[in-house]
Amino acid sequence: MANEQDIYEEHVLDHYEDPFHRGPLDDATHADEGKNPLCGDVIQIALKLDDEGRIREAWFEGEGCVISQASASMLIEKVEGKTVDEVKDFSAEEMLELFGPKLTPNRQKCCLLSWRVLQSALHSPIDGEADADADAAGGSPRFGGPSLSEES
Amino acid sequence: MANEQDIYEEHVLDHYEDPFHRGPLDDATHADEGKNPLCGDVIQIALKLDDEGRIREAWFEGEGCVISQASASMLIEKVEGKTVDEVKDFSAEEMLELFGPKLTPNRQKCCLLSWRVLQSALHSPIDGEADADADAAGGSPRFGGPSLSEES
Amino acid sequence: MTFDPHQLRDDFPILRRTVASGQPLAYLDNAASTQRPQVVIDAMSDCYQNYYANVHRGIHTLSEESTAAYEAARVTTQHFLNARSSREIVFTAGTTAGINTVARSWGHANVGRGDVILVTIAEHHANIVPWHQLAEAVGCRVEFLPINQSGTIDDSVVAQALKTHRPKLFAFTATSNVLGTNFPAQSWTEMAHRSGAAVLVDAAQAAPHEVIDVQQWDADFVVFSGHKVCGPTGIGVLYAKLEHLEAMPAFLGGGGMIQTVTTEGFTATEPPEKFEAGTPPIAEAIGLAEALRYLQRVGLDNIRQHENALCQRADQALRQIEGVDVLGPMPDLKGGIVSFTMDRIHAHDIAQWLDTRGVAVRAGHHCAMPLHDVLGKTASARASFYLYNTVEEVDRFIEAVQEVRKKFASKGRRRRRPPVTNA
Amino acid sequence: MTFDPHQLRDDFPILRRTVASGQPLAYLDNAASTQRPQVVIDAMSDCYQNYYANVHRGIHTLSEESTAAYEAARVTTQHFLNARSSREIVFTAGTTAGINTVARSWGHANVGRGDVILVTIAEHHANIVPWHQLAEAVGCRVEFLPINQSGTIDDSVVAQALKTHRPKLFAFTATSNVLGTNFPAQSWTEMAHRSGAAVLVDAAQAAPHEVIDVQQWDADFVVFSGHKVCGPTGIGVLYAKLEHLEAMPAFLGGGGMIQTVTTEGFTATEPPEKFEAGTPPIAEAIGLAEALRYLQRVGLDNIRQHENALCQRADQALRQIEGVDVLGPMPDLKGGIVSFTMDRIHAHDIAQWLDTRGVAVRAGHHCAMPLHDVLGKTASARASFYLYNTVEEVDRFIEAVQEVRKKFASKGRRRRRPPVTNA
Ligand SMILES: Cc1ncc(COP(=O)(O)O)c(C=O)c1O
Ligand SMILES: Cc1ncc(COP(=O)(O)O)c(C=O)c1O
Repeated sequence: MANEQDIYEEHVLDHYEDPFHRGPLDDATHADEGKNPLCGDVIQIALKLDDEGRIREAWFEGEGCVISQASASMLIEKVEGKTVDEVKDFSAEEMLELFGPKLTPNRQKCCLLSWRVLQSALHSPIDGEADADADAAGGSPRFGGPSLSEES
Repeated sequence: MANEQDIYEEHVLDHYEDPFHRGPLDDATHADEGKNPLCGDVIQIALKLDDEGRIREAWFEGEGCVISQASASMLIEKVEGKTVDEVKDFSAEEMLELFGPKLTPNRQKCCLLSWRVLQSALHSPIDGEADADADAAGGSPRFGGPSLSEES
Repeated sequence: MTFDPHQLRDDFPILRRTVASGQPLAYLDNAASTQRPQVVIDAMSDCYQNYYANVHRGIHTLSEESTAAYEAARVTTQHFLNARSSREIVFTAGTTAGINTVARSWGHANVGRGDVILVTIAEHHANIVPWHQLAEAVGCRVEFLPINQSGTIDDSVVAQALKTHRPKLFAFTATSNVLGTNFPAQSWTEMAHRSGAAVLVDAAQAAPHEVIDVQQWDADFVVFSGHKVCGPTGIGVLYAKLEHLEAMPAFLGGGGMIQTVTTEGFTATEPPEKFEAGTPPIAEAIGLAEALRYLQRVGLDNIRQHENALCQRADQALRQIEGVDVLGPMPDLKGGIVSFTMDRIHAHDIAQWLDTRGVAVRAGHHCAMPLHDVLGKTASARASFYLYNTVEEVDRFIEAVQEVRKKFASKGRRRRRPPVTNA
Repeated sequence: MTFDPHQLRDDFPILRRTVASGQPLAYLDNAASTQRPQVVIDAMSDCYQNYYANVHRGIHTLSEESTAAYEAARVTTQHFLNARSSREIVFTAGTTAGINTVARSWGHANVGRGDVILVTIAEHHANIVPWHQLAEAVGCRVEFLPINQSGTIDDSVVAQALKTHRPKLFAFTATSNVLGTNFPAQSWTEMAHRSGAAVLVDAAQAAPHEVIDVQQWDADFVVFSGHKVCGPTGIGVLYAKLEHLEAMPAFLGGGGMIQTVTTEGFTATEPPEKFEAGTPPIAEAIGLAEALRYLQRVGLDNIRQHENALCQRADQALRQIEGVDVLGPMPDLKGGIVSFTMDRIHAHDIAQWLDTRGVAVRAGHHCAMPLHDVLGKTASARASFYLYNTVEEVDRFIEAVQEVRKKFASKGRRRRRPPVTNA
């Protein structure tokens, strides 16, 4: 079991209080939004892709627990400038590593929310249909652990 | 718990092999039939009541386990000549006593089948509707213990 | 017997443990599920070790013994609820299964297009979704009673709604699992009956904490769960008036609930077996009966009083912490539940921090999304008390909430630049 | 590991006991329900004593631990069945609940007026009544495959029925709980799929006794019960292909199975939670997983072989007793079940007498009335074997059956006149 005291280490709280690129992106080419019903967390991600398939700019907005918001900030900071292929290769495990503190399975869902939204945003051009392969995957990629059911 | 070896004491097997008034009763005034879904036991009882409300003759037919058939024989032998009121007063506990060997709850159902059918036969004149109070009681009186559900 | 929570704690082995952080456990998540005393665990082990067999259906010794124990559990439950007959007690998989049984069986037979099911906005999803499903199936409507500012519902609002909607069924919780509000089961049932509505009382949060007398309530249906009354998971109770159980069509089909089966069709047997298709939760029923006896030995009035004292203490202290918003009514109108939010701090961060202090609370919408919607919250944190909680645990809880404020307060922190990578 | 039933018996505390008559227990009622090894009882006690909380929904230590254990149980079950994904594993209350879920959810969505559900005449009521109920609700028909003289069904009969009826669903048991007949799950599934039918396999009597590979069977739905695989009561498993679970409408409504709930309606969440409304059987899932691991340690192939040897011995000896009629096929075509009747002796008298000898068998229609109808029997006696049964127990069983013949044979007994009373 993780020692939860470490979850809120300074690095995390810094991102929570002073997030990277939190706000709207007016000329976004791709965007998507996702929810984590466990916490009621919401994350919107907006991307500007250039012609070479590189992320020129990435912004997020959202509401939720420290983990969901801080991890979104870390992720957005990380992927700016990367190519679409590089981002697609970025795995859930790498996302958890990027976040840092070890998380229990339930809190991993919070951390992976922005990662999940980013992956589906790549398949969601702003004026157009979602890509075929995103549809086939049920709209958003799946990852391990218990699925995203609600809590009580 | 009962010692089941005693259930099949000679007295019981005698009734099973040489039952009292087993067979049809041609000029019956009252009759009914019942089933015990637990064992698939069936008992039909036919009565001839006289004008004073006395059971002049009682006969039974049926199929089933030793307990259901032997107890029916004992009951029929017992009630011939009794008044309807006397029979109505004859309780489930007295029936179990009449049978003799102590029975576990499940086997009590077998033993009480003929008692149940007798009670409802009293309310079932052969040409006519069932009495109102029998209907109100759901057709057959209830007794204690688990209800008559099926087995598997 | 004098009531001493410290002494009662010894009955519950799990309360001796520590949590991940090494702190001793203060289990304040009782509204989600309670813990079990050793006697309940032992009763189930004893069944499996000494007399288990399938019930009802066999005539060998073990089957007779387990049938007797299973039926005795039904009688214990009957007495716990003061039902007229043990035949009014149906063992189900839980509260949720019980409400679904009523919705699918009684509902489909008695509710039609345009009819109304009246519920409160404070219901658990278990008492909302089955009615939405019924609405989808038969075209009825689900109407919601609003709560007032103080987290309760005035009788006049109930009366008006009964008059306006003439519902077929009024389904409400006896105690809200979020607000803690106690709704008056007996008087609401009387009002509903006068207007011609049947009544279902969700007693999931009431059965653990108060003496229930279904004859006094006079409700048509009452449901609760084993795991919330110190009993096992996998079992719940549906009480229904015998006349309903007799008139209602069977719900699940299978062994045990039939009179006859042919290639052409089937006939159902009598209640309660009619509603217990398949092998029932045998060991669970035996464990549940032991739990009910345990609660009765401790005394439900004692439990209620004790919880209320803890709730008062927690409530008062929480209201003094800056930025804390306590949901629901003042303690005298509620059971042992305190839900709250903190300004700009997410409920999950509260719960997570409290866990580091050994304090187990829930955070989320507690399966009551419509209620959180009208409260304007996405989530709340909830502490819920039971017989084994102590004043010391309440104080640890309050202290930890105070720490949360300090930990997550804005401090003008700055994100550090990431190390420049050469990728 | 060498297979030794005498040694395995030590794992099962209940096997040490005697019955009412004082005789040691020979438990031959395993088709109704099996007994539990101590490890299974311990796994559940351990959960309640050391880490129990409600699952999925909390972020405190206990809830994390019990959620992890509950989800690990799902993975264990997935591997037991060789399912593609743990998301294909739904925990239900039992086989009966599983089949009802398929009938109400998949059935109502996919079966309409005039459609056919094909079953065999050898089904348990759990795999008949839900289809009768579906027929009542949507106007489909239920067609029954007959058995032949030897208690089996020829593939050609299946092929013909598939061609004639073009069923929407072919629902059959992998092993008859009366005849013991093994039906070929894999080849019948293939035949059914070729004719466009979906397939449900009732594995209640197969899961305890053989390695199941749902991918090899390729069936759409497979169900079994915890209590028949050395696991607890109150739990069962519904396996379904993920595509079905995703397409099927939710069944029971409540907490855990929703994405959102408003006053207007609800949206369901993903499988498997979509089909697990309410607090699930948490301790039961953990106990079930322990039971599955136990069976795998012992080895399902060993179990099957052992049972078959016992069955052979019992079958042969029974056929030599005058007046005994053994139902179903010869032992090489069946699992460890021997059902029989005795000329002019009721099955319940057989079972009752055997109980005096410590031998526990079932008697009745075994929830298979349509089968008994075509066999022309009202009831039969059934001995069913499991891993802990021994050759000695089989011999005690046979000896007791021989006694039955003597005890109940006609002896020209005469009823004694009752004492003359003066009433
Ligand atoms: C073949 C078969 N199907 C279904 C069932 C029903 O199982 P349960 O009673 O556990 O729901 C049984 C056992 O009784 C069975 O033998
Ligand atoms: C008021 C209320 N109703 C219903 C339920 C559902 O109970 P279960 O999950 O045991 O079916 C709960 C508990 O979660 C509850 O608090």
